[in-house]
Amino acid sequence: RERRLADAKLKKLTQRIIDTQEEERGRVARELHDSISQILVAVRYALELARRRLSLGDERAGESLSAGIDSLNGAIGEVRRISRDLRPGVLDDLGLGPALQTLMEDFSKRTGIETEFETVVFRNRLDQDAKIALYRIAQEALTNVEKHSGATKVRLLVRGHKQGAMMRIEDNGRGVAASRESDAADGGLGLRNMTERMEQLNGSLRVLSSRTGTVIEAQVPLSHMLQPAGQASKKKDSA
Amino acid sequence: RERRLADAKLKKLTQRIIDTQEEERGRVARELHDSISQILVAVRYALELARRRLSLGDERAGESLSAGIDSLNGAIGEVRRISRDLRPGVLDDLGLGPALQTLMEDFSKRTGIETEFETVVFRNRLDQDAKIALYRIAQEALTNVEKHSGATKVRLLVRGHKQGAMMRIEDNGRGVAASRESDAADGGLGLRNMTERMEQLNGSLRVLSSRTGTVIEAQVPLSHMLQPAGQASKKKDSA
Amino acid sequence: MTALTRVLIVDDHPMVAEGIRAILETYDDVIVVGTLGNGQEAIDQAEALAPDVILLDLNMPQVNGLSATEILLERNPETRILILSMHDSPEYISTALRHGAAGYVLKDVPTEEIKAAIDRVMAGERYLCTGATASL
Ligand SMILES: Nc1ncnc2c1ncn2[C@@H]1O[C@H](COP(=O)(O)OP(=O)(O)OP(=O)(O)O)[C@@H](O)[C@H]1O
Ligand SMILES: Nc1ncnc2c1ncn2[C@@H]1O[C@H](COP(=O)(O)OP(=O)(O)OP(=O)(O)O)[C@@H](O)[C@H]1O
Ligand SMILES: [K+]
Ligand SMILES: [Mg+2]
Ligand SMILES: [Mg+2]
Ligand SMILES: [Mg+2]
Repeated sequence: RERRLADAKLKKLTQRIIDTQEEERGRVARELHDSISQILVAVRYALELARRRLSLGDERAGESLSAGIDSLNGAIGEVRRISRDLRPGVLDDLGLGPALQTLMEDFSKRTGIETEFETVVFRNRLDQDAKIALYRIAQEALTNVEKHSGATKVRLLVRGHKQGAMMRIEDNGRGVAASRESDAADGGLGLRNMTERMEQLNGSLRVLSSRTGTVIEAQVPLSHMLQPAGQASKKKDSA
Repeated sequence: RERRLADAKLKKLTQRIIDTQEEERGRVARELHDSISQILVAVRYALELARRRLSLGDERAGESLSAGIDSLNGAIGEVRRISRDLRPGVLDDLGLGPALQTLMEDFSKRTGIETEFETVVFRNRLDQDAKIALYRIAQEALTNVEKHSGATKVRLLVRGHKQGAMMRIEDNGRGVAASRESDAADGGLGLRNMTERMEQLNGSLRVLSSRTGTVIEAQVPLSHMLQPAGQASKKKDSA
Repeated sequence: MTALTRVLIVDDHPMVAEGIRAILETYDDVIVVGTLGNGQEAIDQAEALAPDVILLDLNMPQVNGLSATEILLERNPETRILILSMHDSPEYISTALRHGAAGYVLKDVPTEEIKAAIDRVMAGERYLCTGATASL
């Protein structure tokens, strides 16, 4: 019976992960359809009006043209936001450090919670899977800080070491236990997803929490680090 | 031990979902950033050129305006396509039948493979999870037909019955075994995902295949059917 | 008569490159010496085209804008590189400046601002787009 219960629970959690993914697809699809497409269609009407006025010699052609350009700018801004929410270009183009920096700055601006970001530059670079996993963990950890912790300060640290790399997010809030008590709903997917993401990399995730704050620490093993360019070519030469 | 296996299986499914989700996020983010945004700024440049020409009394203002409108139409089409690929609005707005109908029509247009769609209207409606699962299964089955079957015809049938609902996709291609033989790569995720999605609903998925074609049959149990409005309110009244 | 500024446009999206070209050609003091599709083409042809300013996209196949900036400046330190990008995050801007770019302008600003940016870097100043300076 116990086993059945455990199975059922796991199945339920899996269903929730599928649900979240489908929910995201649905949301993005709707944003594109209901927001972007509608604005663009409105721009087209404005431009067609401009064209008609132009051909009729109506001097208000410039007005509708300008109105079209203004709405178009709105659409460009929205597309930028949707794209960045899905996966920030900074992460792919400039790497984890700059992406986390941007994330922390945006978080601070949005929530008013003070942020501190520290990174110790390390030779071995993270591979794509590890970069994305750490970024998602930081996102979820920050969301939790905002939703549950009541913290006034959050600190993020990333650094490399001999066995791999480590990312730590610390807040000065009330801790998981206290927040769980006052929270009626049973725990969500956030912490579980973080753990699974790290297990998938053969790394680990630890949650340390007390009444004075919460620490989330993710460890990435060496197998997910790329050798620095110099070292790699040296190896090649000697081979 | 058996339970461990089941756990491992669910875990693997979870990981696969995370992987596909990240892959999809990255792809859509890039499509928006590298394609849509770029077309939209190009439209903007065309419109600003039109405005400049208009104010300079250059008669080619209309030309650039028209060029802008043309590119804008391209962008609108692209946004629609991305949105629909994520989640067709028809599925949410009109239900599974119309969504499958559209899917089949688009498939036929794109691939030239003849399609036949048949649905027996049934009183009990599928719940959201079941609708989405069946739609995803149909998508993947059609992708497989296109990629592997060499079929000239594909038929899709959905209907309700006493125990729930059933969807069947039949093609007249060379069958799974023949295609697997000639395929160097070991099987992908498609069939496994379909199976697991149905298991997740406590339903089932069967694959029947011979040299003259492949049949994929998904069964959804009654627990994922909503009672028709009339019946539900009757129940309420009597309660 | 004012001096002509020779501008080279490098962007992998032809519609964007041609769009800017058409705009810039309406100004009397600008001559567009070419439009190219990636950083490698820019490196190969910069010397022959002899631009004063290179409008350079960041995300491009083969050689991207950041690497191209370094190589182009190595070969000709006199060239002004003005990054033209969709990315508005301050991290891109500081990275571009570190690579030696003279300025950074967003693709979706009014085109007058793109022209103003060209004038400013030609005057030997730095140009950061209005949105970006606030967040730096
Ligand atoms: N930084 C934190 N400070 C205090 N409590 C926290 C913190 N992070 C998590 N918790 C507690 O742990 C619980 C589980 O967190 P988790 O992220 O798994 O779920 P959730 O945030 O409630 O829901 P979801 O992440 O699915 O939206 C939270 O409900 C909260 O009570
Ligand atoms: N309709 C079909 N006709 C013939 N062979 C099929 C058909 N559907 C699947 N197969 C065979 O079964 C194999 C497994 O299919 P599956 O969808 O699981 O993986 P895939 O399509 O190869 O990869 P993926 O779906 O992950 O992109 C295929 O490689 C193909 O050989
Ligand atoms: K770009
Ligand atoms: Mg959470
Ligand atoms: Mg497949
Ligand atoms: Mg580009």
